[in-house]
Amino acid sequence: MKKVLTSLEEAARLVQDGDLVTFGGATFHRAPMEFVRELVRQEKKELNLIDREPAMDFDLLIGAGCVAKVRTGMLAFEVFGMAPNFRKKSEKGEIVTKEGACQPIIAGFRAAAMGLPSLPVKGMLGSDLLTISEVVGSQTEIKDPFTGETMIAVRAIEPDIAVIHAQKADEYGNIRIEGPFYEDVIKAKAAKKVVVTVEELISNRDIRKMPEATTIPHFIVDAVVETPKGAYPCSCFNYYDAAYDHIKAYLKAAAQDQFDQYLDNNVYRRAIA
Amino acid sequence: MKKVLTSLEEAARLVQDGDLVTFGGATFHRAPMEFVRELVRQEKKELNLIDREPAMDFDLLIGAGCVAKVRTGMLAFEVFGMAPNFRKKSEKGEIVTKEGACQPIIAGFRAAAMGLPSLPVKGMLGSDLLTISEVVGSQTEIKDPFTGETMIAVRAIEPDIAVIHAQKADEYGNIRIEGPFYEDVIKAKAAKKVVVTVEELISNRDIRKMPEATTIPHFIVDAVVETPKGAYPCSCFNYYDAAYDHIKAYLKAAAQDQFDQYLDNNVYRRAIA
Amino acid sequence: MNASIEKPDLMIYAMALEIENFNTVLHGVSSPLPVLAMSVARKTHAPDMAYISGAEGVDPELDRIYPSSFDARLNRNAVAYFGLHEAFDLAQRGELDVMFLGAAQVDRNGNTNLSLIGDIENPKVQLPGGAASAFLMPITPKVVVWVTRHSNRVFVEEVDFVTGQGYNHRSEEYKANEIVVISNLAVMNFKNPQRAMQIQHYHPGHTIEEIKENTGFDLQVAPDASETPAPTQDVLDLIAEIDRDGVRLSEFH
Amino acid sequence: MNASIEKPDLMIYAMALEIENFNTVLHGVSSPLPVLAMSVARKTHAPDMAYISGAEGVDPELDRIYPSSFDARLNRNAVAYFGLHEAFDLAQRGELDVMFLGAAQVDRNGNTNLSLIGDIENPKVQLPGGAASAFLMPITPKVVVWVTRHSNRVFVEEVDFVTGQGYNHRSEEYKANEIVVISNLAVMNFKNPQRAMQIQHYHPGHTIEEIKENTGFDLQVAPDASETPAPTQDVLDLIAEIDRDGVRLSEFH
Repeated sequence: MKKVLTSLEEAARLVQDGDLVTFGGATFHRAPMEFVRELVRQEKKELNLIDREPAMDFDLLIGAGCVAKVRTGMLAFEVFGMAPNFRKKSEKGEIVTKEGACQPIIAGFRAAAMGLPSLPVKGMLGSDLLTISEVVGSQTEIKDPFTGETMIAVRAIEPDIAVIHAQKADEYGNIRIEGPFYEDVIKAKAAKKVVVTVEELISNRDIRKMPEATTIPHFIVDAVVETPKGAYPCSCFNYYDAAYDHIKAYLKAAAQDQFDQYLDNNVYRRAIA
Repeated sequence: MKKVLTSLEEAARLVQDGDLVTFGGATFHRAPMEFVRELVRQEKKELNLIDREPAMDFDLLIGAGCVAKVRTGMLAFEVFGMAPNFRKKSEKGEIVTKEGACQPIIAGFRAAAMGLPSLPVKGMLGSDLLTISEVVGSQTEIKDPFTGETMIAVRAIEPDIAVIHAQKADEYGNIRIEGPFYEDVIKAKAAKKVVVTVEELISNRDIRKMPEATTIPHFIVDAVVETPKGAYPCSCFNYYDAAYDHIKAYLKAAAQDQFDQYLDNNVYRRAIA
Repeated sequence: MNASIEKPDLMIYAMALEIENFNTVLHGVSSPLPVLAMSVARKTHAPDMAYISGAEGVDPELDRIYPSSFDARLNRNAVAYFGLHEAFDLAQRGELDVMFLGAAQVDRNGNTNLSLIGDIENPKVQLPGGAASAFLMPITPKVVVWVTRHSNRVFVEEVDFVTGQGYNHRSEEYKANEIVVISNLAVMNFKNPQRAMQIQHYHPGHTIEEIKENTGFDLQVAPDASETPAPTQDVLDLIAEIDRDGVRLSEFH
Repeated sequence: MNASIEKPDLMIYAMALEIENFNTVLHGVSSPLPVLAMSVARKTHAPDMAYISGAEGVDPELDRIYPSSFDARLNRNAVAYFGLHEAFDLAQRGELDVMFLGAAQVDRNGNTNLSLIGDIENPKVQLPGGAASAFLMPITPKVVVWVTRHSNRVFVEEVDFVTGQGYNHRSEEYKANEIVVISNLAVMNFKNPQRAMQIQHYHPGHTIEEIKENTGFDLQVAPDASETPAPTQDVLDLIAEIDRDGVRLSEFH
């Protein structure tokens, strides 16, 4: 096994401007927020973001001007309402966003994870979203070769990089996710590069005591970064809950045109003159 | 949650003559052998057996005259050699067996588990096995609608019943498999009916203490049977190893035309006059 | 009739009644009302239902809800984890009986819009996205659409964008699947030959006329239309206990 | 040359040498020789390889082998479990570097037969089945085929049935992938313009003539053909320790 332990700064350099990027977690849970903040600090540009149901991770990058395109099933802040930067910039036409369905994204990740160019799904027919996807070239109608049934072929989605925040890992990249996995294992298998930030490092000896607890094996992981509180203000199961007050403060800042201040205080951590 | 606890005899009655049947486990490990013996005692007929790499479970049913058709990736007794009853009856033409590849069987189970009529796979092209499968109608060449790449579409395999031997379950059918899963979870999702024999019953309270350890949730399980030593002479991880001596004795009996005696002693458990 | 019952609780109870015992039911993101409805159903008429949380827990011993419907605390003492991709496989197998979906617009044929208001090329309002709607609407035996602000801006003649497929945008095979729309004023379905939205139940304190006035198309009325069944005090207490923070009110502001 | 070395150990070492460091390697069923070869490689020149066991353990601390290559004890202290369907996904992604496969027949073009001897409609001999061969042979960067009984009944002009695809039965794209055949007499590959099987190494104590005599077709000889490298005493001790029961001999009886 090869050691893959590195620094947050080094790991974030694996992300190139224009890359197709996906993150682990869902809405306010186990998103790799500290890594996202590092992407902002490194001033990444023209990122192409894709995920099933992201929230603040995507909106923060959009607000910081790192994003050119977004594809999600839904991008919102749960009961707190709309994603402010996403809504603003997409309505101004500053970012491209068209499709909006979960299953084609999940199936696209699964196709890539399985090494297939596409995967059939049901549903979708009759929705204007399918029409858009057919134009974009991410979905197309097919007939099953055996039953003749109309299916929707979903094109494989192979991110340039998947970044996942997990609870534990060893220095070789054997990853333990505790609680819900979301599509994190599928994303890790689908992506060209995989970076995992973790709450704590554990020994390879400890990993070997519970192989059934290893969610992602070392040979598909490119970098591991020890990043305590790495999901904050999102939750990390068994470590901390979502900081809903911080999330509300984020929304308030965005609503009151104080987003730059939010970035200064929470991302750049610059002292304000 | 609905209670699904029942007896071995009742559970085996869920298998109808002529059913398409698959078993959990692989070769000499976690095959539901006591359930298999009950199928012999209930004198099932014309069973259509399918699995990736079975061994004694299939050969025993074949030897007892319960089987009309067999489809496997490989059916042998590992380093002990050929599966005696399988070889004898297939060479005599008493059972139909043609195809022999693991991936199309795994992919067929996966298609059914995903609710898809078929699933594409790579490889296979150029093998005489593909030619046979095209005649049988289980595989066919397709072009990927996006890349034009030649793929093999594998027809979904939806067994009438999947029978799995696991370590633990509660009375509602929440199943814990310990150690390797093989395709057991996929088979459970793919099959119309699912029977699980287990080494021991545990309380729902204990299941709830470790949800991450539940491999198959109750709502896809139709029957649970407490069956200690239910895999014998196959292994059951954390409970017992494979009884290789028993397996060798089975082969000896088959080789010396004493298979009926083996059935009397080990299946019917009749005293011999 | 009991006009004092909070609209959310009346809606939650009506949503709960759409779940039958032994059903397999899933909720999605941003779904306090579905979470509460599923919790009520389990504790009342559907004890054997399979409860699949959007937070991925199966049959959790839910004790309270949070601003996020994916909060891992919603999985408290679950019997298993079941990922969304697994739940979607179940749906493709036809084994997901009931799904709850939201909507910014709904039209007479049951089409829903969660994508955008105005024109696709430059939308007036960019909505959050369709989530599971385009996938699950047609293939799920029963989809319950909930709307917390019944007005003729939400209930429109024709949606600006078809996210979820109504009866006029689905194949014959899927026309058999049921759509139920539950708003803060009424319970509506499409159980008529034209598959046009009709009032099945009007909430206590509201008249059919009032409901029709607040609907942007000619809303039908079922011959056997009746008042929406009111929840018992036990149900109201259960909802109040699980949602002690009043998360369910957020959609009504 | 060291004629005293047991054939299995010489084969195991030759098989181990086909694994490069950082390779991801899988073994299948009934595979004592591959299991031992992978174990030797990890302890010698390929410490960073990813070892995926047919028993589903990743990088186990293997201390001994058993009559079954799926015996769960082979997963001792593994770092993870990785199912065969996951390993097959990896292969479809082109990320499974090396696979070991058996064969009852092999021909000059590298086709293998594990299905049947004689006629498909009524086979003279029903073989156990192709397992992963038809799937992995063409798409895997390197397939190592092992044969424990080098004779002209096994090495035939043309196989009775093409289970695993040789160079004349695969698409251009897959012709780049490598086949290596390791028998109890020699190490053979297809590194020539005709993609015809050739001797790369002859085992100590065996001549090229003897090997050609025991081959059912005109076996080529690589210009740089040389004697098969002999394992060191450390390697021999390691094999003897892991296979204290002599399971590896079973294929040679």
